[in-house]
Amino acid sequence: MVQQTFEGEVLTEPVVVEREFETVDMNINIGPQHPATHGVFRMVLTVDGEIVKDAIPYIGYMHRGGEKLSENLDYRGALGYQDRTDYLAAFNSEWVYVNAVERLAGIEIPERAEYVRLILAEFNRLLSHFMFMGAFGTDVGYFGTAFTWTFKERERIQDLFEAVCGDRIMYNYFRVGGLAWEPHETFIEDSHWVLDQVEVGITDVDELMTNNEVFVARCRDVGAMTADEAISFGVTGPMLRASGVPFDLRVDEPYSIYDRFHWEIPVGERGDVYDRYLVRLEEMRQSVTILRQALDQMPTSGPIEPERMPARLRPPPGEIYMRQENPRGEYGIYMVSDGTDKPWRVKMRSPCFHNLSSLKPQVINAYLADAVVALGSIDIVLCEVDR
Amino acid sequence: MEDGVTATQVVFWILAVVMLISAIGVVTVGNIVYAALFFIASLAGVAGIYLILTVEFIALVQLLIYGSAVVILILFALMLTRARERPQALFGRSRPLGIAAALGLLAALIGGIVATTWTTPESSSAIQPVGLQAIGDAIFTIWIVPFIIVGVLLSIALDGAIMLASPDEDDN
Amino acid sequence: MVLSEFAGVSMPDWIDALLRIMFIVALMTIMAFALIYLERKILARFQARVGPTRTGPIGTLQSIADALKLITKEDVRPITADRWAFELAPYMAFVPVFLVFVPMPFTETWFVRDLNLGLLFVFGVLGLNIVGVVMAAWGSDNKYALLGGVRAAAQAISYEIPMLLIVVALVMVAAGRLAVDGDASAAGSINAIVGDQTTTPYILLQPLGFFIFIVGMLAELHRPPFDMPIAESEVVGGYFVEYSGMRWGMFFLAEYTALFLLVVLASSLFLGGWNWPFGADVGLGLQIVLTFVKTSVLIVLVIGSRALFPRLRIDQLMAFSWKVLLPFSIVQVIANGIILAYGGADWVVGLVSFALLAALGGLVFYIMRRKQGEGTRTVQTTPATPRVITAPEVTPVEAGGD
Amino acid sequence: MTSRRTPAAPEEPPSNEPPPGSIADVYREVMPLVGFEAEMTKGDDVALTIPADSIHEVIERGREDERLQMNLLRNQTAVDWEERGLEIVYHLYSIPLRQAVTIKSWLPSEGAIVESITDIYEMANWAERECREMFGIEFIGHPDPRNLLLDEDIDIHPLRKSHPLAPIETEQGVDVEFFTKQHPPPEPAEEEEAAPDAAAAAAPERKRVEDMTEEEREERRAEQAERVARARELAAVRRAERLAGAPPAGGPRPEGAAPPPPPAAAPAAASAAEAAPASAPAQDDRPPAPPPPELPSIPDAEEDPEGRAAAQAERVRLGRELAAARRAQLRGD
Repeated sequence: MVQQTFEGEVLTEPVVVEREFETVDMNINIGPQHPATHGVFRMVLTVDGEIVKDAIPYIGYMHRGGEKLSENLDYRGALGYQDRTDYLAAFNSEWVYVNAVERLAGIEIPERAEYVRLILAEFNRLLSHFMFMGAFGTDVGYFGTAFTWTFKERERIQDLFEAVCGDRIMYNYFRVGGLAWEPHETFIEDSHWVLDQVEVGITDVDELMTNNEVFVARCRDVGAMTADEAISFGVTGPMLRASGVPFDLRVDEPYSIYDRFHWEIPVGERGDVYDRYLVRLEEMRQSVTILRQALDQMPTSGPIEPERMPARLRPPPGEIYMRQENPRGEYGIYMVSDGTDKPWRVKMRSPCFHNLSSLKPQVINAYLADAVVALGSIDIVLCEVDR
Repeated sequence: MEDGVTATQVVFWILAVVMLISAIGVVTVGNIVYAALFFIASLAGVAGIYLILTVEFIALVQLLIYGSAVVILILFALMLTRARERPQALFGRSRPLGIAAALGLLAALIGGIVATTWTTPESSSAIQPVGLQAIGDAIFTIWIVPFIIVGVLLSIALDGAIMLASPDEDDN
Repeated sequence: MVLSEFAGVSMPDWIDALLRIMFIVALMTIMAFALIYLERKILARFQARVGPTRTGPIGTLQSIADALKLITKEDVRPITADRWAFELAPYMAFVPVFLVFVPMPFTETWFVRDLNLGLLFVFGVLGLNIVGVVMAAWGSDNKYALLGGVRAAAQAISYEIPMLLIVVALVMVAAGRLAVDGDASAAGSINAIVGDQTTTPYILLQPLGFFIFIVGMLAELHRPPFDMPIAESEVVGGYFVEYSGMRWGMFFLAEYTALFLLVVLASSLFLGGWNWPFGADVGLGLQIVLTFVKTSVLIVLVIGSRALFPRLRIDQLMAFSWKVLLPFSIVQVIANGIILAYGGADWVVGLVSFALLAALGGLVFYIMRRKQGEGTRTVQTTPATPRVITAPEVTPVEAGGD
Repeated sequence: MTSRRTPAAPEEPPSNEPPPGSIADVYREVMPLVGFEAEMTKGDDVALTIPADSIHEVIERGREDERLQMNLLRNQTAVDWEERGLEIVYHLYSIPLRQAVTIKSWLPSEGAIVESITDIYEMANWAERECREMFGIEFIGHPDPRNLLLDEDIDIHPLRKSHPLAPIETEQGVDVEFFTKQHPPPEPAEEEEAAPDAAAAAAPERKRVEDMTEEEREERRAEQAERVARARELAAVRRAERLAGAPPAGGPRPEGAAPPPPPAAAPAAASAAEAAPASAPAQDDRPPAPPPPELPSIPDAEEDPEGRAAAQAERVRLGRELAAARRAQLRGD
């Protein structure tokens, strides 16, 4: 049976082995539009009965040429693209870009702006991990319970963001050198209230999923990846920590003011889907502790941007690879400046891109249901994969 | 018994026609899945005949065993393998051999029917419905030996099936 | 011409049967509509949301709105679909479920026919709706449907056997109690079984039976945690992915009718149906209330399982049935046989069954805990100065789990 | 938006040599034969520039040597410095020793060939595929060199500086200039041969939409509708070709999506809403152009706007010529 894919690429006829009980391989399209792909991503699985024999991932549907466009906008103009790459953790992406430009131009950031940035970034990590819990619950089979429970918490955090910067997803609030404007007066009290609700939310999700026998049966020993395999694929973030490597940029290469707080890094040991879930769950609790400490230490008054900022930013020629710990892994901006007012080259190192490349070995010889669960556990955001 | 046409006879003839058509259908229809569906229809017809003979237990067991389990296995096998694409060799080389065997079987059947003396019960209402208890006692007292033999046969068949299936499973 | 009573008016047999069938059809459609609405409301409650409120006073007309939508939707049939298999599948899936209502006792006198082989009739006919499912899966010539159909067939076969064995065990117990001068053939009819449960519901005698029956029921209905055949995230709707409009409505109706039906059966067999506390003595009123209460409790349980359980993978599902449920149900039948053969009392049977249930629960709990292993360990943060070339060894990892 | 003048290429201020004990010395110690040029980048990382042919060896030793243990290849990309050539960049990090390094090397901008490091790091598989399709660097020994993010049959390299960023207003992916060449409009349109500067001259007196008379506005709307119809026709043609079985990559498929020439970038802010239907000067495919000509530098806008416009137009023409030459060369005619 010759099957023609829409690019005109002809898939070879599945080989029919003349043994009487041999079932015939089937090419299944976990296509661009599929509930399991969390976005526009296509995976052609060659399935023998229920076992996946071969998986060919196709990406590039969301490629918008972010890097090329950033090269033709001045340093402040390209900030908008950072929100749109990883739209589940827009503050973190913005923070990396803004830090890179400040480091290039040698601009010092006032203390208060640093604290507000860190607090908003950690809240964004919570937001992103809640999104993972909801989406992953639906992949595993919770008809909608995990989704609605986690979105109840996400609403609270997004209301806080809306109060601070007027937007729920594409914030565009950080500026080179500081913040766009002052956070509202009751920022700290609101944050504390939101944190209390979030802690309740985390325990709810924990009780719903962690010790549920069926959940354990579906997630344990699925898509397991050893530490070396993960490192070789360039996997970073919760997936790498789930494989037992305690590599967290906030600790290994501390940036901004992370060295003023104490928290722990959760590390799994088998690197399978269940460990990834546990690592992310524990990471949410650790983010809450960081936020508590940051909110207490935050100076309540002070400037939020340096006194003298050049009108047209012309950083001296040079290059920088600024990397920070996004909820999905190490998000890096490799920025080269040539002395003019436009960056010469901006390369966005997206964690999902490399985490996704490690999907194939996890899926081969697994069940079709495991392939979907493994894909869900990578927590991909397709806009960030294709940039 | 009034000699007119009783309800059971009417139902019997309907069922007989249905069974005949589906039996022929099983053999002649090209598409193998249609053959399986016709097979179900014929088995349901057999169950209907049992019902007319007011032997519900056999009828329901027939439905239970054949209707759901055996047919599903056949459909199961058909769906996984590519059997349904290749047209069956209805008119292959072995056609004369097939016809000869069929005719032989037909002759044997007709011979058997003619030879037996059909005793028609005095009246259809005379057949007392056989209670569950009676069937149970019969199985475990009079027919205990064949019951055990069938049990052993089935378990052997089950082991055979597992043996056949397992070699494929050893790779993953 | 056998006359029989229906609301006091004697009439020929078959008209009476026809009338009762009409009553059942009306009851079934109303229950289906109610169930659709109830499912959405109860599910919403589990998921911290409100459920339909727009249509009708508190969303009560929602199912009617759904039905209207289904009727007005176009019945699409893919060109490559196999015409007959595709068209006949909904009827083949719907008719058996509808037939099974015949022996179902709603109260002492409310049933279509109290067949003395009621139980066997139920399971004999119920097995046929899988044929409809497989026809739908194969007919719609769609890879997802094919996969869903194969999964449905595998699941149906592997969960019917433990269910049947458990019902056999139950009938053994019932026969012991119902036997009048040696002839226990009355135990076949469901109404007789319910009639016997005035004082002790059979759940006390056969707790393992109740558990396996509920699990088998969930599997039979393709409801979570056994809804692999219609898993949205993998096979996107399973065997009825190509159906739309009223054909899909037929499948939907069959599913909810089967839910209502199996729930009534479960409550009759194990919870005493219309009889348990004092149904037989008090009379019709209490019997209706009892049946209603028991079915709604079980319905909430089934709908709750949809919200609180993820779905099992197809091989785990099969393994659970063949390696766990089947052996336990066989052991249950043998245990009943031995106890009843040697004149054991009913409470002994109950005790043994309860022990078996405890063993089953313990086994599953132990396997899962061993498989889960301990959680993640947390590593103390030591913000190292990043650029030190001779970096310290990675901090020693203390055992510390959450 | 055309590419700007080549960067002022003074050497970085000599001051940023890495401190004595830095990783550069460890690398020199481990691999004495390779010529390392070390420099400190802004994010106080060390960047080592090495000759192109020793990339595979340096990275492999970097991973095995216990003093380096560079086990995480965190990023691999390239930077197009136009005439100074392509610079391929590897960011490496050692998780046990918590040390980072950037390894860079220079490649010729045309026909850059590098040895693939997929056998050392699995991550390089996708990274190199993206680098290949974006910059045109060939990686020898790459297991699966298909395009990753872009279409299979596209052969332009978007992230090269020579590939000008088409103005956003033109239709997405519909290449009207090519279409008019393939399907010349039935009656020969007799608009005069508008040379780029003539178009620039015509620009000022183009009236704003508000003060156009009714029939002028009507005529402009008709013309736009006609243009959109043509564009839609092209899309249909292209879809038909694709459905009729994708012609082999090198075959006579429609020219790469060379963006239609941007309207002469008149310094005066032409109203963006107005898509001026500048009729493109008919350009025949001259034989492949000589190696890329020296691009004139674009004076700053403040000093002399006219010079800047002319220089930019010149750069665009040269850039397009280079792209056309490259396509012709690739098609081998």
